[in-house]
Amino acid sequence: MIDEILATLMNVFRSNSMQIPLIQPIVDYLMQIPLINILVALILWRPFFAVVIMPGLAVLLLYLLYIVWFERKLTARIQWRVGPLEVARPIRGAIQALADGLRYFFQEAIVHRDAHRPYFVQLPILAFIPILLPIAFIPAGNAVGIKTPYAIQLIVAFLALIPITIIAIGWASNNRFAFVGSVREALMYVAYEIPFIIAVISMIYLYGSGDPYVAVEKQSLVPGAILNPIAFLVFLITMLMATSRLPFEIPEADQEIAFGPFVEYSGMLFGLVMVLAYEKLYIMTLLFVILFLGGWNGFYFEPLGDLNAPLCLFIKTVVVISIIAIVRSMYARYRIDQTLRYSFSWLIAFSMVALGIGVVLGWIL
Amino acid sequence: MEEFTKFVRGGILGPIKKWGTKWSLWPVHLVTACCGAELAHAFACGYDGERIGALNYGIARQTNLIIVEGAITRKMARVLRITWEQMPDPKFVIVMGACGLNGGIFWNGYNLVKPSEVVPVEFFIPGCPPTPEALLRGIRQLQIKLDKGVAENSLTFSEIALEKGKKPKVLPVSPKVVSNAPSIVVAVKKAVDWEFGKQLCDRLKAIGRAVITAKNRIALKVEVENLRSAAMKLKDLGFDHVKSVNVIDVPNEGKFIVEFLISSYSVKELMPVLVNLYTEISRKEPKISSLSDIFPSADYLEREMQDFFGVNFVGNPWKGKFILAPDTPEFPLRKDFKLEAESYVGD
Amino acid sequence: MKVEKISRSPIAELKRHVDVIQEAFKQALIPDRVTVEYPRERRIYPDNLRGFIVLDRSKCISCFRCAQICPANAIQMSLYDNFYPGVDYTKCIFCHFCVDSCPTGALASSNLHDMAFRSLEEMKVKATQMTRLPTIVREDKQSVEYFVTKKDWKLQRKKELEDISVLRIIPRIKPRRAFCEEPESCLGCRQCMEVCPHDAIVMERCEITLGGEVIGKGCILKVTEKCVGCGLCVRQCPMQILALKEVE
Amino acid sequence: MEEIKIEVPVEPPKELETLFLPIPKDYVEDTYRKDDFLILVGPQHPGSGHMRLIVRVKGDIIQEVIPDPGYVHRSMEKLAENRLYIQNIPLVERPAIMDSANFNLGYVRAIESAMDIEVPERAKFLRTILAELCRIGTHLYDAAILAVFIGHTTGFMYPFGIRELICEALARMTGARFTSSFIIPGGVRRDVEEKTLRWVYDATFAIEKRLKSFERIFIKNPTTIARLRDVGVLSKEEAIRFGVVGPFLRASGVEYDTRIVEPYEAYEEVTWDIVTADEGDGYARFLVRVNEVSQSLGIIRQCITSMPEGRYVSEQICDDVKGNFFDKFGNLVLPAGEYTTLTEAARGTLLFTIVSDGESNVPYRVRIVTPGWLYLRGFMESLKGERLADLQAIYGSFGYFPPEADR
Repeated sequence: MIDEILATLMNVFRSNSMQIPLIQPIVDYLMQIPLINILVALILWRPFFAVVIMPGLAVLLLYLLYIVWFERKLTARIQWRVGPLEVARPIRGAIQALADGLRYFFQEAIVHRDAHRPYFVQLPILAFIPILLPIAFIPAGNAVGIKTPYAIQLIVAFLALIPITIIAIGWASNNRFAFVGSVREALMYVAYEIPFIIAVISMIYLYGSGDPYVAVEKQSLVPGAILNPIAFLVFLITMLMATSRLPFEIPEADQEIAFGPFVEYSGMLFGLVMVLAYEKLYIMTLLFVILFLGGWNGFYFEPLGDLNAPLCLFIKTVVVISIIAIVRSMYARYRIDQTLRYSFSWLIAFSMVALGIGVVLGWIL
Repeated sequence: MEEFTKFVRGGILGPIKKWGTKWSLWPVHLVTACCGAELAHAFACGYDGERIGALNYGIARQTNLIIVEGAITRKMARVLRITWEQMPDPKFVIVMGACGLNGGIFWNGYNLVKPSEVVPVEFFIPGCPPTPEALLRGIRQLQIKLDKGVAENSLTFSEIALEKGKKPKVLPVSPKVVSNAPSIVVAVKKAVDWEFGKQLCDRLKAIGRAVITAKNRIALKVEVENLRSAAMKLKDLGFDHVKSVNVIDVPNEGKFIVEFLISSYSVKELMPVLVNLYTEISRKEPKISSLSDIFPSADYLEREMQDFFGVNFVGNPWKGKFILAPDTPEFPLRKDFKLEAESYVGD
Repeated sequence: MKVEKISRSPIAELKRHVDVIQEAFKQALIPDRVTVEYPRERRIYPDNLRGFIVLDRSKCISCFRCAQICPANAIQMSLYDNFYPGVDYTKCIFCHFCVDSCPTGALASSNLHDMAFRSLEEMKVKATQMTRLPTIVREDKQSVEYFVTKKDWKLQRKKELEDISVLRIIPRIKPRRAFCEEPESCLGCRQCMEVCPHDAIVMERCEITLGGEVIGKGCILKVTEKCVGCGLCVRQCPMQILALKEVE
Repeated sequence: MEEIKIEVPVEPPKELETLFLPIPKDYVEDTYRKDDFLILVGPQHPGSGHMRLIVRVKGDIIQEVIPDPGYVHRSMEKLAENRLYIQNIPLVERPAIMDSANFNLGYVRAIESAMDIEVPERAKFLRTILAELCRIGTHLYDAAILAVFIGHTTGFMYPFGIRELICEALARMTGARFTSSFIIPGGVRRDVEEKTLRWVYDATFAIEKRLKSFERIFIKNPTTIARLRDVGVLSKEEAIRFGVVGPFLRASGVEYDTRIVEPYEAYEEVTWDIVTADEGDGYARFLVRVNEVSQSLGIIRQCITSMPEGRYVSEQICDDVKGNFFDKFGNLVLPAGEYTTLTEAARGTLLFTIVSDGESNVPYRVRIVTPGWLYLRGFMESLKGERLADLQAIYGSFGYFPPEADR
């Protein structure tokens, strides 16, 4: 009975498995061992690989460790200083984020008296659901979780869920600053979501489909950023706003409202909410790379086989995020009313222009 | 649950936890006094505390280290305690600066509290202010403590043996000479070469008794009843703001001297002139009319004098303590409030 | 001088954006780094930096000047074979009024300034601990100095370690001794005699004369060879008739 | 249809009672009845110094701000009455340690004016250099705090990097990075070597070069301009009425600088400009100080190039400070009377009043009115009607430093 189920599963996994010539001998060896083989097959099963390994969760964790360190290091470099170093001098302090993470993990997590206790604890964990859902739809070459021609629309829809959890976090905290932060988050949400969605729609018009495969294929010659530079710009700016990075770090604004919705969080729970914005940034950048920078188009090495596409996508994403990280040391924070004014006037106007370009180009192509 | 907590705190994960805490000592943003300037230097590009894993961060909940930067006043002591209690375990406190250790130069002030009596302190850093190196040394010592489990001073003295002697019969007197019955004269006439002042002085004689006390300084005495009208007349002359409100306590004559130092920004000739509009009130019932509606700039200065001397400025909207804490002694600047005296001989 | 007006035109705005981005990328590529990596290297401060105070016991004349000038009352004299100052670092503000007040140069400043203590009691440094420089925890492998030219400011790193030195400046004050300016005003209260830590003042009985005529018997104070010129008696005298005089 | 009145019970939050609000209970209740919101900013808040601001907002607009100062009130005036005149020198510079020379100068000048001490020329020039170094240091400090308040961390780091040079210059000249206690009645504590002066001269150019980077990345940053311009405007009339001082007064268009109005030390012998602006907004306040930094650099250079030879302390006091400090300064007695000096500290007019009874060697009364305390009222007024997010921007543009205000 169990054997049969295992065999069926094995068949399912093997029929849709990542082909990586480089590690093929190792895989072949592991396949001979019972029980391990089903695990290996599962890992190499394309949907699973896309969601859990690459570009999904595993590299997401790696990316988190990297980006926190890199951002601090880059900021420090621009600011005439060194940044994290002594924790591991030979590798320039690259495991600083790990130390901070461990410290948060082992610190007491306080739930204060005035908080709505269940929500206060649940929401940081619930917030991961809208983060994880889009990953299932983001393809990387052959590796894809759920293949659908409406993937881009779905990703955008799931991304829109994240601010709701942040607002809920602020509500559950029951603190003055958390309240102000939640209100700001809600205002910002409307402000960036409209130009963002219009910019994405313009690209969908341009490619004629919401299917990432079509989008990437159409960019094989010219990347989307050149086809529709205005949509590119609008997407970039709304991405900064959506992930509350400077100069739009308004809902969290630590000097004004003390991290806004996250003011009362401590210990592990704060660790969870702190990485929320980074994760959102990761997903949005994946979408950004697919829409504007040619997705997984790029190098192809024979020995890597199917791994080429996810690797290429991941590298592009990390490079883009690393470049975006410089903004942190460049700008001060805008005020909420200024941001709203910019986004409801200039950004929406630009996104309309982008939509026009998208429609026209889509019709020509 | 308790077993789990125990397991997390010690157990096999202990060394990992220790390592994480050691390299991630984040001081909370609680600036308590002026040593904050050197703290900023230690975390700015000159020294960069982030190198050794200490990142200055905003809110108590997300940090694990308090660096008490100097003086803790009675008002601030409460805040320090609240901040410390808001912080999740494990948490540490480093005190920098002489004021935070034992009061430093303010050791006998009426408004200071020792932080070591408010929260448990790991390390003390002397200096006023300590150099950034000293602060980083404190953080390093804390890291070493987390590593080894025992706190160590950063320096060891090489002691030499000396025998104790016997105290002499008479100890040297204090160098301070304080008059027992001081006579306070605010307006001491001085002959200066200041033509405009003499003219101005003549004009001011219509308001009260005007005396030139130095170049650009005129003392103008009025009676208590005439204070407001005098201020009005000064305002008409072009004087538009108050630079200082001062009260001098003269207990042996049973009076307070209340001074308003009035000057002008809008009239160019009057800019350097400082008119000391003063009056005397009884020490038993210290009451004087406020000038805060004529000169809004006098408002906070009057509130402060209300705190310090208990002089009631009738007409000032503020009642109650403004600058002092609820538990500060009453009217500390009156002469009958005495401070602890110095001692020059130790044991 | 009026400050310049900032243009509000979008083009100027754009130019400022470009400036910011340029500067940030320039720093990211070639950073003007100025960080002193403290535990690993020590910054060389000038010799006159006011740090830990060192006492040369052989020079100390127990004059109490350091204790009495201290604005924070951090110095207290303790009695051993003589009165010696001890610095309470829980109060010391490193103003070094004491060092400047010391007439013999017994107190001197070192440029040791990075200290951390675990308890307040250990910070009350006694005279017995002040004689030599303490040994400190040192993790430095090199030293750094600020090097400034008209063009720029750089950090100069040197292999040799910074030595923690004591800057000893001997004041140009000749040895002094107390003497009585107006013996006839002496009250005979013996305050000077009792306060003297060196037992240098003695009272001698003598005849009081007025106009060459002996009118009675009294005593007169005499400063002996033991006097080191600390001036305690001068400050103690209620009649202010004592003074310090330089001796050849 | 009939209108039905709904009485919604409004209860102010309970935690406000335990936080020792200095405002009356009615005020809190009134706020909640009118659908306003009370926000307590500070003292443990990343965007506040050592003080608490009780902010009443309606929506995002600030209705009123009530300051709750005194978190750093260290009883300086009382202590000064209990110390020797000379022992007060380290004490009076503690309100603003980054501005120590100016604070020392004010107090020492009050003693000098009382005792008619003539200060030698060289000492005057040295004092001017120290005062201007401290002024640059303070302006940079305030710029850094302003930058971090509006979220620009690079703008925080650069001034503090430049400040290291100022600290090094002060350490070389006086022996301490911050609290120099170097200015004493009659002159300075020690002569400064030619080598050190050359170093300071070179450092002024190095500072200027680094300031260019700072200008590009922060001063002229579009986000900085957006945050500060037209924010917290104080008109000329308001600034005069509320008695604002120093660069903040000059930013509102009043040409008042104690260094010009009542010159002291070497300010008459060097050429420099008084910096003013008309706008009176946060950005003008910031720019005035930025321009003052370059004026100060010019003053330092002129002082060093035209530094006269001679004594560093007046012959009325002593020949050499070293070793004589207690004997010559320990027993100063001022003649009876009241002596007031005005000094232009970095943040504005600093007033010292010493009252002496003519017999004691401790002052009878020392009144210290610091610039921070004087412009607090104007600061509070300028917040009205602005947005909550502007609180920090205005705070930073005033460079409010609570230890200085509270003394």
